[in-house]
Amino acid sequence: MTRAIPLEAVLVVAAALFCIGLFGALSRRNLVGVLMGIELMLNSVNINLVAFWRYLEPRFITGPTFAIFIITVAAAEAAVGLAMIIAIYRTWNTVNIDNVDSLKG
Amino acid sequence: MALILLRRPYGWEPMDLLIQIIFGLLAALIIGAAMMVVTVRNVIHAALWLIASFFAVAALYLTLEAEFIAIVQVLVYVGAISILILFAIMLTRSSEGERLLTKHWWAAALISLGLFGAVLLPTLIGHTWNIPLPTGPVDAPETLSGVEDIGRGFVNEFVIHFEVAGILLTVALIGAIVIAFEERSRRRRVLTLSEEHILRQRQQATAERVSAVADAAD
Amino acid sequence: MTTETQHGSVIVMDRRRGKLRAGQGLLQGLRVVWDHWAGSFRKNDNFSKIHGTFTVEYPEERLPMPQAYRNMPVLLFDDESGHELCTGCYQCQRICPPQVIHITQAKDPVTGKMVPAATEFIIEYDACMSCGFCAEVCPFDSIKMDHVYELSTANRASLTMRKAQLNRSISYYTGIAPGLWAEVQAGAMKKLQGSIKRRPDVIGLAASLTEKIKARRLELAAAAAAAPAAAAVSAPAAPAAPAAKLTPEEKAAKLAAMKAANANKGAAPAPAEAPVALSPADAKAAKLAAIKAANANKGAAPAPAEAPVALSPADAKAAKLAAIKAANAAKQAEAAPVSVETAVATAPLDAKAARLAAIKAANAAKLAAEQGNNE
Amino acid sequence: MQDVVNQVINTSFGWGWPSWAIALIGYLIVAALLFGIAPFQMLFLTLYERRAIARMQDRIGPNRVGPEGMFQPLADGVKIFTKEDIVPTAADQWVHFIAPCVVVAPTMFMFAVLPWGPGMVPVDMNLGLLFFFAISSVSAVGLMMAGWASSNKFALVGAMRAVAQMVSYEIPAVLSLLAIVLVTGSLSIVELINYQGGLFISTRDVASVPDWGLGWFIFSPVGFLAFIAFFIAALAEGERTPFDIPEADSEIVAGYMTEYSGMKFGLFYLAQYVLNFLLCAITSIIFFGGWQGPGVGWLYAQAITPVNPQGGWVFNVLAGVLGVFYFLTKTYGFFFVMVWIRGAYARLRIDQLMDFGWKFLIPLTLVNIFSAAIWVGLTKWGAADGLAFVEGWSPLVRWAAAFGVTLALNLGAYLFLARIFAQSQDERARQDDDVLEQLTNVA
Repeated sequence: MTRAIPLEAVLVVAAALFCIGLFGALSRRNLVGVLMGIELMLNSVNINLVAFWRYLEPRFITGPTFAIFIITVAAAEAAVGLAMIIAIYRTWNTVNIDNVDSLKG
Repeated sequence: MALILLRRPYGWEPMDLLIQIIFGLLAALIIGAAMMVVTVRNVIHAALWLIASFFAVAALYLTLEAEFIAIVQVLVYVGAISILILFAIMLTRSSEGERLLTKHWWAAALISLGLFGAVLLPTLIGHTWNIPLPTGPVDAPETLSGVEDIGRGFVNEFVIHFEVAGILLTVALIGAIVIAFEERSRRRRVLTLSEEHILRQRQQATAERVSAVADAAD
Repeated sequence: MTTETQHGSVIVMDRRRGKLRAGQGLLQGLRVVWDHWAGSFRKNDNFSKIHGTFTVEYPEERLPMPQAYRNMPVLLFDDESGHELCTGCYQCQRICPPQVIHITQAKDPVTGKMVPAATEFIIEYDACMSCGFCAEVCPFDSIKMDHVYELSTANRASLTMRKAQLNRSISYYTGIAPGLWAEVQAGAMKKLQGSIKRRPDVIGLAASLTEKIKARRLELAAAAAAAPAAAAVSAPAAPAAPAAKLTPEEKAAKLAAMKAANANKGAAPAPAEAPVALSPADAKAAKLAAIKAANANKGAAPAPAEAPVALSPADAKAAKLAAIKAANAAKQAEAAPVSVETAVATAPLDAKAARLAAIKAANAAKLAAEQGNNE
Repeated sequence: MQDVVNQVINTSFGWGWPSWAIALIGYLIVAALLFGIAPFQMLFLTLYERRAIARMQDRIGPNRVGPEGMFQPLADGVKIFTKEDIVPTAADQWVHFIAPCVVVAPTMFMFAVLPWGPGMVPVDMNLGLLFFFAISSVSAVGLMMAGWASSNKFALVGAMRAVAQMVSYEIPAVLSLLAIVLVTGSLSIVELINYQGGLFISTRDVASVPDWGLGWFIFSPVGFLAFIAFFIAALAEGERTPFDIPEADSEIVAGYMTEYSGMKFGLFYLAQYVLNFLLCAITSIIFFGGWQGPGVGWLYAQAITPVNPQGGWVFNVLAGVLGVFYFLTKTYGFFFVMVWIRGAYARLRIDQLMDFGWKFLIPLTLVNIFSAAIWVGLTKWGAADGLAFVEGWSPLVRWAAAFGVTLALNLGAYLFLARIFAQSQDERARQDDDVLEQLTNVA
């Protein structure tokens, strides 16, 4: 496994995923779309953690443990974020970021 | 099954080629699906592409021999988070024909591309891709920390993290419920039109009475 | 668990809501279903029981139909006499809501008078709605509702039922509905006897009963023979008539009949009915009969005698001769608006019988002539 | 399987193929077998269900096509194959097309970790149980896709209900299994079955018990309560009555399947029955020992295994046949129970369903996990783990103590929760009545 795939290849995939997620989070107008971008970024971080664990120190559990923590955080973030999106939708009747600007002054 | 197939340490060139092909396909799927997530107009389609991306990432974990993480990825991301996202989209359908991206999307694209290019392009270009073979006998499987080690870690060295994660989940659960909570009287049961009408009349009457009392108090 | 209290006619079930109900109700429900499952392996033939399979596996097993079950109307006839109960009174045709019953009233061939019988009786089963009004209204208890329900067919036209297909014997009906028949039996049979008395010849006999018809014909022939023979010798036993066959003889007979008909057309516009041809043994008798008929016609006043009995002779010449003679006789007779139906002649084997038949035909012609005069 | 393929190709024919090719062929054969068996036996499950439910309703059921209706499912299959495939114009074509595949594929994956007999498991994953449930949750996505892509309100409502139900009931299912996993200390399904040897008491708890293959988890209070909770959750996951609100015909036509016809509808149907079979199978494996039963353990001990290479191949066959027989008997027995429940109970309302899952089953399974911890402590721990007082007890006494304590705890929790739940339901009904009464009074 580690012989066949170089670590850098995995890292490049993760980096590309992170950049795509960043673009999505910054540019999508839909709040749910923003959330999806953030999920992609978290995923890329997880790939990095697992890859480093696998290639560098497979006998220690720090990598997978932190990956699990990140998955936990992602789940919590998704739940709270989506609850907020629903609350926002109920208040403003829209989920577009541009329209949700009451605090702009 | 593929997992076991790949895990078998045959020490044979075609096996490596197979793994490389699988990895390439998975990487293409991950990147392609992620691109679709951020560019596709229909939000539901974006969510479905996101699920595809999650699934491909789980498969990537399998090629990295992180079975537990892969299964947790499927369980949590594909089974729960994507469902949550789909639910949120369906509860908040925005009108069609709106602009997909914000006004300054090109700035976001620039930032992303700049990040990718500035940080990784030199690495990609300047790096030599032949990594050294791991030392030791080829046929002997490496000792990997498995799910038991992770479990033991949770109750020993990572116990604080573990508990913080537990508290985080609890807080998120309660917070999500509080944020998305709707008044009980409306949520209890679906009122018929006449019932709604009556209810509104009563609320109005109560409001009038309250204001009358307030006026009297003044 | 459950208590029942009776308040007058109302039974109040107290299921004790709010008490400890840790799933016993669910288990009870399972128990009930289990009892049904376990009990379903035996057949339940008693409908007061709730366990057991009720299913009747239809093509192999059938339930006995209740007597009053009604599906499609049929016509009854008497087993003994072979006579149909129907008198052609048109009651059913009038009441039928989808109007699928069509009746042709029978007429006396000699006198042309109405006879209490139907020559044709058609029910279109494809449009029938099984209301049973026809059976209700039938004053002679002739129409009854059958219990047959497997009438599916790919050919819709085959569901137009003619009389021969509708005929059922009374014994068949007593088989399926004994109680219902017992109620009306006395009246129906009495009315039937009355009808039979007014039915000449074989009119009103169920068409399917060829044996009955043959026997009846012989009976009639014997009766006719017995009349003249009463004075003279006793009538010889009439031998059985042979069945009509499609032979060259018959062709000749047809030819003769056609000629006779043509002659009639020239003579009078009276509707001519094709004579019923039965094959006699020898042509002489036929010739004789024809001559006699012609004579009788001649003697009679302007009554247009139709072609008498054209019998299939052994050779065509004799038939031709008979036909010519008949034609002559008809020509001689003046045109009259009275239509006389041909007398149906039985087929005697020997000359005596033929003579008798001729006499009878002559009598009939005479009678017709007289009637024509009277009118 | 690989041993057999290796035997045939390399020993009998002497071709000397490399081991990776042997492995590949072995996996392909197993996969082909499973993919062939799954739809086929699903067809006969439909016949089984129809016959059984007919008996419960004092009928006979389909018995016309072939002997005792054996070919009825084939006739149904031919019919469904020849039906026209209709896609609504308003539907999202691609999603509409992919959804049935997304529903069917996970159910087929789940066969990968299902042991059929001793040594007869496609993949002995050490995370088998987790894999099973992770994959089963994927089909919820397919249901959502089907409901959304049909652009039909019934389909969407059905899909929402189905997904909400599946996600909610996954929690009690996994929590009830967690208690079992605590006791066995492994997520491997094979290990789970091996644990259940013994006679009423597992040999792993009390080593002196004779191994008759009857030390099933159902005989312990922890296992019994977990079984009840798990089976109820399995009914909800498999969308069986009384939890079949996603396809409540009288309310929402056919739920997410409304706009599907022909073979796509057939695929949904297939997925549903295969999932039901798998849930019954996993129930029998976890709580009723799977292929464990009198005789199998002994036969397998005589057979050729990696542990015992000097065995006789006859014992392999005998153990396999007997084990598969036990396993399938239990599985079809549970399918009968599913049908039985379908015959007995009415459909729940969606709020009743959610209340039952969240307010009754989840607390119950949480209590059960606590019981399982007590069980593990009393039967396995010693002074080294901080339980010095059990040190001097004999294994049987320890087992009896664990049995008594967990029984009392579980029974008490069950009765208490049932009472509280019934009271809350009554209170809720009363509130509904009050609201209605107030409204009618005002009117």
